[in-house]
Amino acid sequence: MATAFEFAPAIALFPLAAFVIALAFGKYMPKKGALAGIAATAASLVFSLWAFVTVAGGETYHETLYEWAVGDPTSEAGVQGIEFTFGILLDPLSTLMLVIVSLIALLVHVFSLGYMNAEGETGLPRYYAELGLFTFSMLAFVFADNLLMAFMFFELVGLCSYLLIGFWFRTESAPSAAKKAFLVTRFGDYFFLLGVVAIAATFGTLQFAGPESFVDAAADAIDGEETLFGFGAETWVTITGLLVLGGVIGKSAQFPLHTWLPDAMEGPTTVSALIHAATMVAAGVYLVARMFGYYALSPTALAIIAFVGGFTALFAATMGVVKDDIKQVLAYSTISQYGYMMLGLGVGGYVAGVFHLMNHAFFKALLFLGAGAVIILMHHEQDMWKMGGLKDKAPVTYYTFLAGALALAGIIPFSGFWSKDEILYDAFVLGLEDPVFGVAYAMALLAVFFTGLYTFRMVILTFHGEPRSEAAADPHPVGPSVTFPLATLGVLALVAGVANLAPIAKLTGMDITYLEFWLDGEYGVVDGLTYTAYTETIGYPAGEIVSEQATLLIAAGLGLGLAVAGALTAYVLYSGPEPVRHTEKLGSVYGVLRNNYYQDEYQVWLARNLTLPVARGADRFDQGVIDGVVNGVSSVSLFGGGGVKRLQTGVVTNYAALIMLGFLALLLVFGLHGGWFL
Amino acid sequence: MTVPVEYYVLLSLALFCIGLFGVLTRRNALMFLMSVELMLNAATINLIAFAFYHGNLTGQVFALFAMALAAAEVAVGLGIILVLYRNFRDVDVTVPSTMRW
Amino acid sequence: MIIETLIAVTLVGALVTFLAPNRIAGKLAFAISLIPAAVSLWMFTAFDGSGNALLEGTLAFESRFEWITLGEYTISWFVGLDGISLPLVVLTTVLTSLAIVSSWTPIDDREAQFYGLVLFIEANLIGVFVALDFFLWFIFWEAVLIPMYLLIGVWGGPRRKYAAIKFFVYTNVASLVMFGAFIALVVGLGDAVTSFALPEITEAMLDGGPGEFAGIAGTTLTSVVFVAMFVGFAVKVPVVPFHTWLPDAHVEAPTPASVLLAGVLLKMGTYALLRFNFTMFPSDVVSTFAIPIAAIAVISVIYGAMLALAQTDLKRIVAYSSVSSMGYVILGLIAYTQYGVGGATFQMVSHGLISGLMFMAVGVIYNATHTRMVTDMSGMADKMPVAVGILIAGAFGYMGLPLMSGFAAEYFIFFGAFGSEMLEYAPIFTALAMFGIVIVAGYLLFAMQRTLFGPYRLETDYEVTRAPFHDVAPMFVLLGLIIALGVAPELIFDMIRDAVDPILGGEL
Amino acid sequence: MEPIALPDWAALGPALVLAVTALLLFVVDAVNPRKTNRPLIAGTATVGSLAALAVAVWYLLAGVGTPTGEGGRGEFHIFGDPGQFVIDEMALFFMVVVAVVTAMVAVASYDYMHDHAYFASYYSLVLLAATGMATMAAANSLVTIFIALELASLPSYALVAILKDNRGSVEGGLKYFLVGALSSAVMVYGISLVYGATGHLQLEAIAEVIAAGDAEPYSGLLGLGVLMLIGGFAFKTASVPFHFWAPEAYEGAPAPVAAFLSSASKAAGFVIAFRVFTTALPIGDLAPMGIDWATVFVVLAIVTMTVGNFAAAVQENVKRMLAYSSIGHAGYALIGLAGFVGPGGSELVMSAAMMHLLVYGFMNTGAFLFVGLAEYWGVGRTFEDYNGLATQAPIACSALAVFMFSLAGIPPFGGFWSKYFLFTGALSVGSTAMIAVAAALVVNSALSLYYYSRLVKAVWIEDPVPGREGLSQPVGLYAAIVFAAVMTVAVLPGFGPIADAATSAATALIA
Repeated sequence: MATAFEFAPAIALFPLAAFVIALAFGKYMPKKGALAGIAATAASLVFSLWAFVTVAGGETYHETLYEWAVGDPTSEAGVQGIEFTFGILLDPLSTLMLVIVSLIALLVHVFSLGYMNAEGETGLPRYYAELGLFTFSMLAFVFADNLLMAFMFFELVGLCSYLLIGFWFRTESAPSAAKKAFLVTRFGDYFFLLGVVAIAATFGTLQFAGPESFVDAAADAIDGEETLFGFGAETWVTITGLLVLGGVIGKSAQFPLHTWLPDAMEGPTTVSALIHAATMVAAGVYLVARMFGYYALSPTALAIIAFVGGFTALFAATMGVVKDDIKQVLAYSTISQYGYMMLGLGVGGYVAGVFHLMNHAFFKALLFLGAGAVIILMHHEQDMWKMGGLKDKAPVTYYTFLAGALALAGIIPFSGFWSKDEILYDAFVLGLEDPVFGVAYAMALLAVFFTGLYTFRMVILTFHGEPRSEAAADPHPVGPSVTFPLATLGVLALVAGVANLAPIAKLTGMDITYLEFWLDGEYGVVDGLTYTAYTETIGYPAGEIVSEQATLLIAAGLGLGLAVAGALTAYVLYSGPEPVRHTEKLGSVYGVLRNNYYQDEYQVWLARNLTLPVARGADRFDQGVIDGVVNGVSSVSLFGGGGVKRLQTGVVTNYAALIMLGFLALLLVFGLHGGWFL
Repeated sequence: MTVPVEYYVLLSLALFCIGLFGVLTRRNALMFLMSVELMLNAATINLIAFAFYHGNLTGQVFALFAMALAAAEVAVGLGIILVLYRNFRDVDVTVPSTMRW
Repeated sequence: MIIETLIAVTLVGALVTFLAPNRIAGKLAFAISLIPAAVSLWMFTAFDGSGNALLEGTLAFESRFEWITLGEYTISWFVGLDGISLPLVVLTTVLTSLAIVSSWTPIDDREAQFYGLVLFIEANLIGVFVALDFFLWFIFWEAVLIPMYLLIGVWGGPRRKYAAIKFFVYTNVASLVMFGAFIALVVGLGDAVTSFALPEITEAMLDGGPGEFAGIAGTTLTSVVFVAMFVGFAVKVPVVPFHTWLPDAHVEAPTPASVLLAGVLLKMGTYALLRFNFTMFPSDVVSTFAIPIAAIAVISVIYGAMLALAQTDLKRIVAYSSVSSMGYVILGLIAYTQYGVGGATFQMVSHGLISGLMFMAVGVIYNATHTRMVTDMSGMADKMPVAVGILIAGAFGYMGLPLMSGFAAEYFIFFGAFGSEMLEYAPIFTALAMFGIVIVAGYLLFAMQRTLFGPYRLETDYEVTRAPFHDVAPMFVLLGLIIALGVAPELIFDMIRDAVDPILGGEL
Repeated sequence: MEPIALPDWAALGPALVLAVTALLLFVVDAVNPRKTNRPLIAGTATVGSLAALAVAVWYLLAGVGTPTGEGGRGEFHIFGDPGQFVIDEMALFFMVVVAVVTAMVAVASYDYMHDHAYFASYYSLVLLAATGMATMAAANSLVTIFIALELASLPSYALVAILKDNRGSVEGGLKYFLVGALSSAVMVYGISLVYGATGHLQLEAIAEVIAAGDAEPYSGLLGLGVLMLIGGFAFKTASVPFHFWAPEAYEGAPAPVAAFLSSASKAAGFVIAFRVFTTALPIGDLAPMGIDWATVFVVLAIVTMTVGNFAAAVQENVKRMLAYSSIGHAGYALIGLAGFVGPGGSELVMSAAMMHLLVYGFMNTGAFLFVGLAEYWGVGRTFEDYNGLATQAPIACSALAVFMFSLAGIPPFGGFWSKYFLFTGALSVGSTAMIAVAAALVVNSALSLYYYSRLVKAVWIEDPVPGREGLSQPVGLYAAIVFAAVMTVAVLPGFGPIADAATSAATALIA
C-alpha cells in the first residue's frame, strides 16, 4: 500500500509540470494553460491533504532524496566533507503549510479564470506558467528538510514574484516594481546566503531536523562552550541566525526592507493574493518557524525578531491609513500582519505565530481576491475614492470581503481575532517581565487600532455610501470563478479560528487548542520540532496580572477594544454618502505617512545618488587611471621609438661618426673595466 | 738596425686615425673611399710588422690578400659612385639622404 | 590517440572551412564542429581517469611521446585528461558548435575565413586543456591569440582595431612574463627535472623546490615565480587591475567571438592558475600570498560589478560582470578547500555557459536593433519574446539563481571560502565578495528593465522581427545545460572533486 | 651503403657548388650576350642552390661533423689540420640556411627582376655572395674569414645598387658600401691586432697561444683587436652600432636582395662570430685577462634589440619596418653569444640562436619576398598602401600573416620555438646579466607584436584601397612565398631534427 509520503515530491512536481505545459503548449490550450494549473494545484492539494491526514495519523517523514553535491569526507577533515542534499521533511508544520499553500494556489488559479481570462489579457500562457512555477517553488520550499534547499526555493520564489509582478511589462511601472521587489529581497537574501554558508561551515550540516541537524549541533556547541570562528558559540548562533533573518526581513517585508511590497501591487491582483497570502511573503515567516529551534537558542535573536515585528506592525499600519488605492491599503496591512507574526515568534509564541500565518493566509487571500473582484467590478479602477455603494450591487463580494476585513481587524469571532489575540497575549505576558518585549507589545497593540481604522476605512469607502464614479454606478458583473473562491475563503476566514481557541481553552479548561496539539506533536512528530521543545529551550518567564485568566482577559480586552475603536473611528470619519478625506487634520504628519516615512526616498537615494555616482566614479577611474596606464605604456613606447628612429639621420657621414662613437663608448667601458690601457 | 715593433704599431694607429678622420670629415665619396683605404693600409702595416715580429709569414700573406681585396672593394666602390653620380649629379655622400628615420 | 584525433579533426576542419566557399562555410563549420563535440561528449562518458593530472593521477586518454630535445630537457607531445580538464574540453567543443550557429545571422562577410578561424581557435582551446607538457601547453595557449585577434579585428565593431591589438599585446606580454618566470623556476629546479612535463615539474616542486638561480635563493625564487606567474595569468583571467583589455575586446568582438572569449578564453587563465600556481606550488607558498590574492579577488568582484553598474552598453555590462565572476574563481582557488577549488572549477564551466548565453542573447537583440545601448532600447520583450525570455533566464543565471549552474558554483565557492583554513579572515573576505550577488542583480535588473520592458519605442527604418530559429536554438541548448548543471552539479562536480582533492592533500 | 669516397676538399661541397653555379651563369650569359634566356638563368641558379642545399643536407645526414666516436665521420679540415677551413655541423647547418635562402631568392627574383637588363649578372652576383656566405660558415682562420666575408660583401654592395636608375637603390648601395668599407677596415685592423698579440691567424692556434698565457702581455692589444673584430661581425649582422646601413640598404635594395641580405648574410655573419669567439677566443681564458667579450655581447644584444624594435614600431614604410625588425632579430640572435657570460648553459642558448637564424631564414625571407610581391604589383610602400590586400590576394596575405606572427614568435609557427628557446636559453644561463637580457626580450617582443600585427591588420582588417587594379599572381614570387610559409609552419612540428642539429653543432663547437 502506497503511503502519502511516497508521493510527497509530487506535491511540488505537479505545479512544475503545469509550468512546463503552460509554457510550451499554453498557447494552444483552451483557457491558455489555466486548466493545467488548476488541475495541478488541485492534485497538489489532494496530496497535501493526504500527507496532512497521514501526519495526523501519527507518522512523519524525513528523507534525503537527492544528493545535490557531495563532499568527499575521506580527504577532507571537518565540515568540508559536507553533503548538500535535497530532502523532504513532512512534519505537522510543513504539512499544514502545504495544505494552505496548495489551497490558496488552487483558489487563485480558479479566480484567475475570471480575473485574467475573462478580461482578454495577452500573455496568459506565461501567466499560468509563472503561477505554476511560483506554486512549485513555494511548495518545495515548504517541505525542504534543510536550509540550503530552503534557500534555493526561497530564491526561486523571489524570481517568480519578479516575473509575476512584472507581468504587465509593457508599462513603465510594473517592471520597475518587479525589479525593486527582487532587488530589495535580494539584499535580504545576501544575508540569508551568508548565514547558510556560515551555518554549513560551522556545523557541517544544514538539516532542520534529526540528530544531524545544525540546531542540535548548535545546542551542543553552546553547551560545550565552544569557540566558533572566534566567537562564543551563542554569539555565533546569534550572528548566523540574524544573517538568515536578513532573508526573512526581505521576503516578509519587514522594516527596513518592506519598501518593495507596496510597489508590488503593480502585478495582477491575483498575483498579489498569492504573494501576500501564501507564498513570497509567507516564506519569510515560515522560515523562522521552520528553524525556530535555532532561534530558540539565541535570546538576542528572538528579541530582535520580536522588536522588528512589533515595530513593523505599527509602522506599516500607520501608513495604511492614508492610502487611496485599495490594493495599497491591503499591501500595508500585509506588512503589518507579518509584523505580528514576527512578534509572535519573537516572543516564543510559536503556535501563535503559525496560527496567525494560517489565518492571515486565508483572510488576506480573501481580501485580495475580493479586491480583485472589486477591480473587475470597477473596470480596473483601484482608487477607493472613486468607488462606493458596491454593497448592493455585488453582495457576494461585499459579504466575503467584509468577513475578511473583520478577520483582519481582529474582531471576535473571526479567525484573525484568535490568532492576533494569542500573539498579543504571548507578547503581553513576556512584556510584563522584560521591558524590551514590553515596548514591542505596546507598538503591536497600538497597531491594532490602526488596523481597525484602515480596514474599515477601506470597506466603507469601497462598498458603502453612494457610487462616486460611473464605473461604480454600473459595475461589471463577476462570474462564478470569482465568487467561488471568495465564498470558500470567506467561510475559512470566519471559522479558521476554531483551530486554536486558546483563550477559551484557558478560561474553560477544554482541550480545544488543536493547532497547539498539532504543532506540539500530539499527532505525528519529528523529534525536537515541537512547541514544548522550543519553549523549554527558550525558557522565557511568563508574567501575569492577578491570575492567568485575568491576564488573558485583560490582553484580549485591550486588543479587541482597540480594534473596535479603530473600526468605529473609521465609521465616524468615512460613513455617509459623501465621505471626506480628513487629511488636513493630520497636518504635516499626512505628508510623512503619505510618503511612507520617506523610506523609499532614502533607498532610492542610496541606489541613485550614492551607488550610481560611486559606480560612475569607478568607471572614470578605470578608464582614466587603470586603462590610462595601459595606453600610456604603449604611447611612451611609441614615443621612445620615435626618438630612436631619429638616430637614423640619412646622412652617411653621421653614421660613420655614430659608429665610431658607439665603438669608442664600448672601448672606454670595457677597456677601463678590463684594464687594457695599463 | 731593427725598428721596434711598437713604432710600427704607432704608425699604423696614426694612419688608421688619419683615415678615420677623413671618413668623418670628407663629403666627397672618392675622398671617403680613399680614407677607408688608408685605414686598410694601416692594418696592412700592422700585419707586416707583426709578421716580422713573430717571425712567421702568415701576416704577410694576409697583407697581400688584404691589398687584393682592397682593390676589389675600390672597383665595386667606384661603380657605385658612378651610378651615384648618374642619379644625384653629385658625389657628395651627404646628398643622398632621401631615406631616413 | 583519441585526443590527437580530436585536435587533428578540428584543425583539418578549420583548413577545409577556410578554403570553402563563403556560401556554405557556416553550415560546413557547424557540421565539422559536431565531430569534436560528439567525440568530447563520448570522452565524457568514457572517462576513466582519477586523481589530478599533475599529481600522479591516472590520466584518461593519455598519450605521450618525445618531440624535441633541448639541451638537458625533453619536450614531449604529452596530453591527457583529468577531472578538471575534461569538463572544460566539453565546454569548449559544445560552446564552439553553438557559437558557430549563433554567427549564421550576424556574419555576412568573408564567412569561410571567419568559421575557419573559429574552428582553429577551438582546436587550440582544446589543446590548452589537454596539454600536459609545458611547451605544448604554451603553444596552444599562445596560438589562441592569432584567431582571436583576427576575429575581433576583422569582424568587430567600430573600434575593433584598437581592441584587437590591445588584447593581442596585453595578453601576450603577460604570457611572456609568465613564461620567463616558469623557465627560471625550471632552471632553478636543476637536475631534478629533465623534461617540461608538468607532472614531473610538479613532483620536483613539491619535493624540495628549486635551488639557487642567478644568485637568488631557492625560496625567494619560488615566491618571485609564484607572483610573476600569478600576474601573468591574472591578465588572462582577467582580474583587477589587469582587466582593461577585456571590455574593449568584448564590446568590439562579434557575437561568436565574445561567446568564445568570455566562455572559454577567460577560463584559460583560471585553469592555468589552478594548474600552475595552486597545484605546482606547495601550500605553504600559496598561503604566503593568501591575503593579497583574496583581496584581489574581492576587489575584482566588487569593483567589476561597480563598473558594470556604470555602463550603458549591454556587452560592456556583461564584460565587466565577467571580471566580477572571475573574481569568485580566484576566491575559490585561494580558499584552498575542496569546495573552494572545486567550486572555482565548476564556476569556470558555469560561467562559460552563462556568459556565452548572455552574449548570444545580446547579439540576437543587436542583430535586430543594431544597437546595444541600454539608453536606446525599450520594450524589446514585445518584439522578440523568445530571445528576451532566454536573456532573462540567462541574466538570472548570472545572478546566481538556484537550480542554475551559477548558483551551484557560487555557493560552492562561498562555502569553501568561508571555512578556509589557509585564508585568514576568510569569513570577512567571503562576506565582502558575496555582496557581488546583490550588485550583479542591481545592474542586470536595471539593464533589463530599461531595455526589455516598458513600452516599445525603438525607431528603426525596418521592422524589428522575431529572431530566427537558428539564433535562439543554441541559447536553448545552453539554457538546458545551465539548468542541468544547476540541478545536478554532480554531473561534473564529482570528477572535479576527484581531481581537486590531491591538490589539497599537498603530499604526493 | 658506403658512399663513394670523396676527397677532403669535397667537404666544402656546398660552397663549391654555389661557386660553380655562379661561374656557370657567367658562361650561360657569355654564350649569347645579346639574348637573355631568363628561365634558363633563373633555373640554373635555383638548381645550383638547391644542389648546394642537397649536398649540405646529405653531408649532415651522412654524419659529417658528428664525432667519429658517435658513429659520425668527424670534422673535415682543409689546408692543414686544424685547417683554414673546417666542415663541422655548424658549417653545414649554416650552409643549409644560406642555400635555402638563396634558392628562394633565386625563384622569386625570376619575376621580380624580370625586366632588368642585367639579369644574368644579377644571378651571378647572388650566387657569388652565397658562395661567400657558405664559405664563411666553414672558414676557420681569420684570413679565410676575411676573404669569405669580402666575397660575400662585395657582390652584396653591387646587388643593393643594382637598380641603377632607382635613387633609393643607389643610395642604399652607397650607404651599405661606405659603412661596409669602414667596417671591414676596422675588422682588418682588429685582425692585425689579434695577430700581433698572438702571432697566429688560424683559430685553434690563436686559442692555444691564449691558453698558454703567451698573449698575457698584450692584453690591451688583444682587447682592442677583439673589440674591432666584434665591430666587423656587428656590421655583417646589422647589430648596433654598426647597423646604420641596414634600414637604408634594405629599403633601397630590390626586395629579394633585401631578403637575401637580411636572412643569409646575417646568418653568415653570426656563424663566423660563433666560430671565432668559441674557437679562437674562449671566454674562460680571456675573461681573466679583462677581455670580457660576453658582457660586450650582453650590452650589444640588449641595445640592438631595443633599437631595432623601437624604431620598427614607428615606421610607416613596410620594408623599412622589416629592416628594423631585422636589426631587432640580430639582437635576439646575439643572445647566443651573450650567453657565454656564464655560469652555464651557453650551449643551449647558442644552439637556440642557430635555430633562430634557420627559422628566420624562412620567415624573414618570406616577409621580404612579400614586399617584393607588393612592389611587383606596384601597390605602394606604406602600411596604408597595403590596406585590404587580403581581399584580392588571400593566399599571399595568409602567408604574410604566417610570417608576421612567426616573426613575433606566436605559435603555431616556427618562430615560436626559436624565440622561446632563446628565452629559455637566456634564463638557463642563470646569471643576472642574462635576466636583464630576458627582460629586454620581453619588452621588445611585446613591442614587436604591435608592429607585426599592424601589418596583418593592414592587409587583413583594413578596408581595401579603392580603385586598386586586379593583382596578378607571378609564379616565381608566389612559389617562393608559399614555400617559405609552408616551411615556417612545418618546422613547428618538425623542429626536432633542427633542434638536434643545432644542439650538437653548438656542443661540438664549444667542447
